[in-house]
Amino acid sequence: MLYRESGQFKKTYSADMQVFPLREDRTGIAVILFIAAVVIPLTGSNFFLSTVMIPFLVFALAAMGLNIVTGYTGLISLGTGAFMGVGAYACYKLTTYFPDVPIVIWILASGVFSAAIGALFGLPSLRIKGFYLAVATLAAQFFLEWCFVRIPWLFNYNASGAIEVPTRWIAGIPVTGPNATPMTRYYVILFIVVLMTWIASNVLHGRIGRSFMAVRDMDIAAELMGIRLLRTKLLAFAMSSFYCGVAGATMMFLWYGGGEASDAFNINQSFIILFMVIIGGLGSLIGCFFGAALLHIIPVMLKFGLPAIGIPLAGATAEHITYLLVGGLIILFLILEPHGLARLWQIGKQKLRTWPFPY
Amino acid sequence: MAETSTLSPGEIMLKVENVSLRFGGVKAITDVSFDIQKGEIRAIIGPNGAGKTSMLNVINGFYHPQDGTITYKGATRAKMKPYVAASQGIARTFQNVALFKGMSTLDNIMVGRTLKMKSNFFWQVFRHGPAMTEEIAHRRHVEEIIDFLEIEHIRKVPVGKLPYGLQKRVELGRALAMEPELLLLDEPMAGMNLEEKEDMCRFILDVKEQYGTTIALIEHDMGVVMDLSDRVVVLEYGRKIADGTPDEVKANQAVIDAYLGVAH
Amino acid sequence: MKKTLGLAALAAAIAGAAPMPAFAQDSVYVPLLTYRTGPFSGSGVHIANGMRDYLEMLNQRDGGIGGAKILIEECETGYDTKKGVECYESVKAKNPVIVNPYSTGITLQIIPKAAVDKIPVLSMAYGLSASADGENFPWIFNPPATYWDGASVFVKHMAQVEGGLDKLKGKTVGLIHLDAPFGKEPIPVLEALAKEYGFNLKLYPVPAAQMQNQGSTWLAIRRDRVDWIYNQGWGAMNPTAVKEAVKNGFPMDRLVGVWWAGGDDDARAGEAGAKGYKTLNFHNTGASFPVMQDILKHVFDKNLSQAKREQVGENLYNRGVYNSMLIAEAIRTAQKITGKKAVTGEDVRRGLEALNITEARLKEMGMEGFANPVKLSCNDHNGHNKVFVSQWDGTKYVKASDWMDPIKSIVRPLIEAEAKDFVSKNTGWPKRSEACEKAA
Amino acid sequence: MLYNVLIDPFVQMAGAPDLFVQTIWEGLVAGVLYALIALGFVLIFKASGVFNFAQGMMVVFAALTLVGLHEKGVPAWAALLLTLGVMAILAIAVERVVLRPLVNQPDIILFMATFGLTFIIIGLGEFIFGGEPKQMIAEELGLPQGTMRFDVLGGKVLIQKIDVAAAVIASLMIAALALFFQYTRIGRALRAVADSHKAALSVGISLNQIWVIVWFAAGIVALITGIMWGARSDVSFALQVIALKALPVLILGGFTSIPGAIVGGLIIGIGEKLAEFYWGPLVGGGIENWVAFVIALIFLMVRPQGLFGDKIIERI
Repeated sequence: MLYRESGQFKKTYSADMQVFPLREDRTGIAVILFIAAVVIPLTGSNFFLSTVMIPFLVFALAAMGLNIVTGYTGLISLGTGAFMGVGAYACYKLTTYFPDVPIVIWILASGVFSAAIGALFGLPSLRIKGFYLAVATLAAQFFLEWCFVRIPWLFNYNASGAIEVPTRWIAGIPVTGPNATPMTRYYVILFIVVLMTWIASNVLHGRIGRSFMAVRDMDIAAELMGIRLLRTKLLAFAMSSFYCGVAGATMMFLWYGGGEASDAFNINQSFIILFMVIIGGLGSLIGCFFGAALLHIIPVMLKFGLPAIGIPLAGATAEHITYLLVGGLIILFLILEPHGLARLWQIGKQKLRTWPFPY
Repeated sequence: MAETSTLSPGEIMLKVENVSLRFGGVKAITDVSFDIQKGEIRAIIGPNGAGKTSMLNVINGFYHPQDGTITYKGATRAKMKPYVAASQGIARTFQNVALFKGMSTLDNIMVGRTLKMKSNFFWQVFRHGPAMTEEIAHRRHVEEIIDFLEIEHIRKVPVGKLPYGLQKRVELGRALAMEPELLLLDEPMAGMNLEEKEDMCRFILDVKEQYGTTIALIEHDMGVVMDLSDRVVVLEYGRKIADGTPDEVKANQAVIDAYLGVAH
Repeated sequence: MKKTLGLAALAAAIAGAAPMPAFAQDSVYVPLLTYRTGPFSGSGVHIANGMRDYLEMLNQRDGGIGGAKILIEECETGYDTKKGVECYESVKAKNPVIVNPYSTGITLQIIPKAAVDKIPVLSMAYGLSASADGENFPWIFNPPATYWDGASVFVKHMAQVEGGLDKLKGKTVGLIHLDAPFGKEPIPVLEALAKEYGFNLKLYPVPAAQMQNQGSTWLAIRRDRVDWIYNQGWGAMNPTAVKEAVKNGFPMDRLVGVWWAGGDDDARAGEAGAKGYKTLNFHNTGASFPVMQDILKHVFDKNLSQAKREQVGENLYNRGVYNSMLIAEAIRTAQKITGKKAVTGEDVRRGLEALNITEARLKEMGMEGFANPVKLSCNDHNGHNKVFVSQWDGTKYVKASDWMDPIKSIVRPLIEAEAKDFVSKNTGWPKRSEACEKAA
Repeated sequence: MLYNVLIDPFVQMAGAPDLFVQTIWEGLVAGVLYALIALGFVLIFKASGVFNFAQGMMVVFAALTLVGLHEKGVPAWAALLLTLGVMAILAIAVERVVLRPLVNQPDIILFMATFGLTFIIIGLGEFIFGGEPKQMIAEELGLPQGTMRFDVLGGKVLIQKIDVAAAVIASLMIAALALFFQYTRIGRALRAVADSHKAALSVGISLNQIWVIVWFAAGIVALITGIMWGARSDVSFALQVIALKALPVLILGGFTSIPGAIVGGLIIGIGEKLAEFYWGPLVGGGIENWVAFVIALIFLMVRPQGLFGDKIIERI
């Protein structure tokens, strides 16, 4: 009797058009936000914040980016890693040139650059689809990866060849760099993720989101409805890359604290994020969080969780098992529930709606 | 619905002149000419493979004919993008339902309003201000169509889950949401039972009456065609073999041959 | 809902897991970041075995270091920075006395954190060359030699073979390197040396994804009529390079690898043709040293190793042993300075700065002839120690040159300049506040 | 600048014809191997409409199994047969566990399922045989070793015997496949399936059987490819990124054309070697990694249907 829609009547269209029309859903979101903003920072150890929560939020953001183009618009992209890289390098250059501007602004602004690059590589999407487009995005992945290594200007000619994240303060508190506490970094990224999730939800529930999905479901019909395919697909690519770029910038500045492109933004990164989207649920925002949580937590669990509760597991074996598990899960989900965890979630809610009297 | 056309009933709205369309060596349409008048229901009939759907595709810019011209509301064009046709007031439904299967009935019809929506990305981001006002205004309009087509109960159901007859109806709704001046219907009654067909006929006539929309339709059910349409054009093997009122066409020997088959 | 609860439970398990292990009073926790998976595991497995086995041997033979038991824990990084940082975060909470990142990428990430977390980082002959400057990097140690030292020894070796540094004029020297920060390390010093001695330097980058597909690279080497090749490669890149060199008929004794390009498997890939392949080295190969015998006795005989017996004495296995010897000696020195058994990270940092492994000490450890003395100081975290050239004789590496000093006059100024550059780019880089040891 | 891009490379080609020939040969050999991976893709795509992303990993897995078994003391030829057995089991498992439950799902779902398969294969291979790279047992399998040297064109051209063997074996295998498709009952069934699943069903061909057979055939192709690749470098999952090169090959050749896969493979192989060798130095080298994809991308913009594909007509 916890979760009921009966008795909740909508008197206006605007009430009916809310993102969460049910009161229980709104309460749920509030509870989750409360847990994220208060309970987790209070109870989680630094290790938990920096190794579980921060990466989880980064991945959720990246998965959201990929989901916009793949889940909502139906265009497979295998260049996520590279687009994240563009964001990271853009943020690095921006904060080098203008060190006094708060870093959060640059993290968000770096998305503009990846959006531009993403739209550029999205151009072929007008002529090609499906597998062919997937291969075209691989071209972006490999080409950009090469640029990251080959253009020393991007990493400020550092001898290390890597992004070296400088310390940046906001209101006297170090936000990036070695002195930033996991708690600060967690709050910054939580703010960014909540903000961008809200924006994504707004855009996807409106005209633009409907055009994306129309293109995904039946692009020809969409065009005959007056939706311009090129414009819509490019917008999807740009918006997707914007999210990926911001995710990349947060990854470098708030999680890694610097690093090499060849390592952080390689093809495997692209695959992992694609898997998060598949397992979480194509075309679902909440699925991005589920997918990121599951795929990030499995390896961490196997590697650190099992030994911690007394089950010895060699690191290498944990790696192999991770591969097996992730692969198995992908197939399992595709067979049992192609719409991923998000659909399971919905089914669960549906069940709850009728509980305890399902008939 | 707002009446934007400057044409008055009976004037020629669309004129197809000497259109030919080939795919490689295959001739889909050969030298076809006909016209559609404002306010009429114009049927295009013919046996399978006669080039009817190709004709609709040519009219709304999806296929580009190699020869011939199309004149729509006085403007002649050779090539055009489908979305331009849409913005000029040409809407259509499809032979094999081409709905957006992952979206709800409501959202499907809302997509039909895309061209009428103007609020920019900035407001979309916040889903407030002009974006929300606009969203509500269009929602009101869409609800009118939903009432009109009597599909209130499936408003929020993903269309992929609907039975075929209802899908056809939603598709009509989506086309109506564009407030078209010229509505192209590709076999709107295919695969329907009698009752559903009657409903659909009623809707088509209502659309014409209520909104004054010009309609071109492809249909195999001769009874329906003869009842509904004002004029009929008959295609066979991509060529026009007859054109006229239902009675004229019915009496045409070429048409009888085409339908009943003669030894060639 | 059930799923969320399950996830929450898992999350709680991890959240609580981190600061778990119950520490014995007299023990030191030494995490080893290793990689036995991924494309670089071919090199990583042997090092991991060597590192682990030496520490295990100390535990078995001596009961640890100076009475303190060594808690050894491996953390799998897959040579992947992300997993490496996860490892660092997870071990950080357990008060490690020292961290071995075993990847240049991971080292770069940890460098800024080390000073904050008060954990010394030992990046033995890898990582950031500039971190040899103790003045700016008090927490980072990269003995016994930097990549820049290595490259300069390579130049000296060329000169020896050619008959003098003046003979290098006009020669073409190629650097085939992994197209990543690690691979690009020697470029500045080789450029400086090329200017100094008048040889032409040609660069042949090999992208990580192309490690096993070097056909066109070696064609280019043939085209450019390269006289000498220096190979700054790692993982699967090395065996492929050796194979390609054999295939293209490049004279093997003019192909010199950095010390990391000296895996036994790397040379074996070239089969008979690989004979003569050279690699730089700072420790000897073979299992005849007393220390190796001790490992065989105390570790292998008790079945405590993951390695195969015949791998003891191979170059990269011995590299691991050498690395762990440095760890152990640093801890021992720290114990001596502080008088404590269970030293902390801060103590070990002091121990590293006071590290002085003499001939006599080497003999004591059963490493006479295995390694050369190493002495670090407050200012010099590397030592720029002597290096020699090993040569593949068809079945194993043998010492093929004397111990040679790096060209310090060129390397050290470069290091100091680079360190300054690093500090200036990382605004707010902390000034050294750690006091220097009096000579121990 | 323009000179460097447009003229100088050709001057170099003419100036050192031996190197030019050598480059072409290197490209040819790489191309044959790309083509072999692509061939595995095509077989599976033709018969089951599945875009098998895991083909590249199957190559490594087959080679790893072969070497791993040999390391465990199995004689080379027995190991070869056992590996064939493993590939057969893999084919059956894939059909049972992946294809059968996913039949009639959209292509894209099956495509993604093969991503999962990729991970499973990597995990399984490393779990059983360990992650470190291994050497191919080329000698034990009786493959020729060593280098042939031709002094021609004022220089020398070096040709590895193993590469010649690879080219010969690849040609033989393609010929065998062609004969198999043309003249055997199963081959005809396969072609029928390729044309239309429903038609094949209606004449009583078991789709499940066909799938097992094509996946097994792709497994054999993978094994042979793996042996050849392994002999050139060594056997490890680090090969996976190179295996992705088969994708641009497919774009050029089309997903269903065996001659397309071969021609596409050769174009990509030779194209990327020439680009790296003659144009790479202009931008600092290392372009081999993406040049194939860019070639494919440009090609797609001009001819979206591939070299041998028919013009795509969209219908509605």
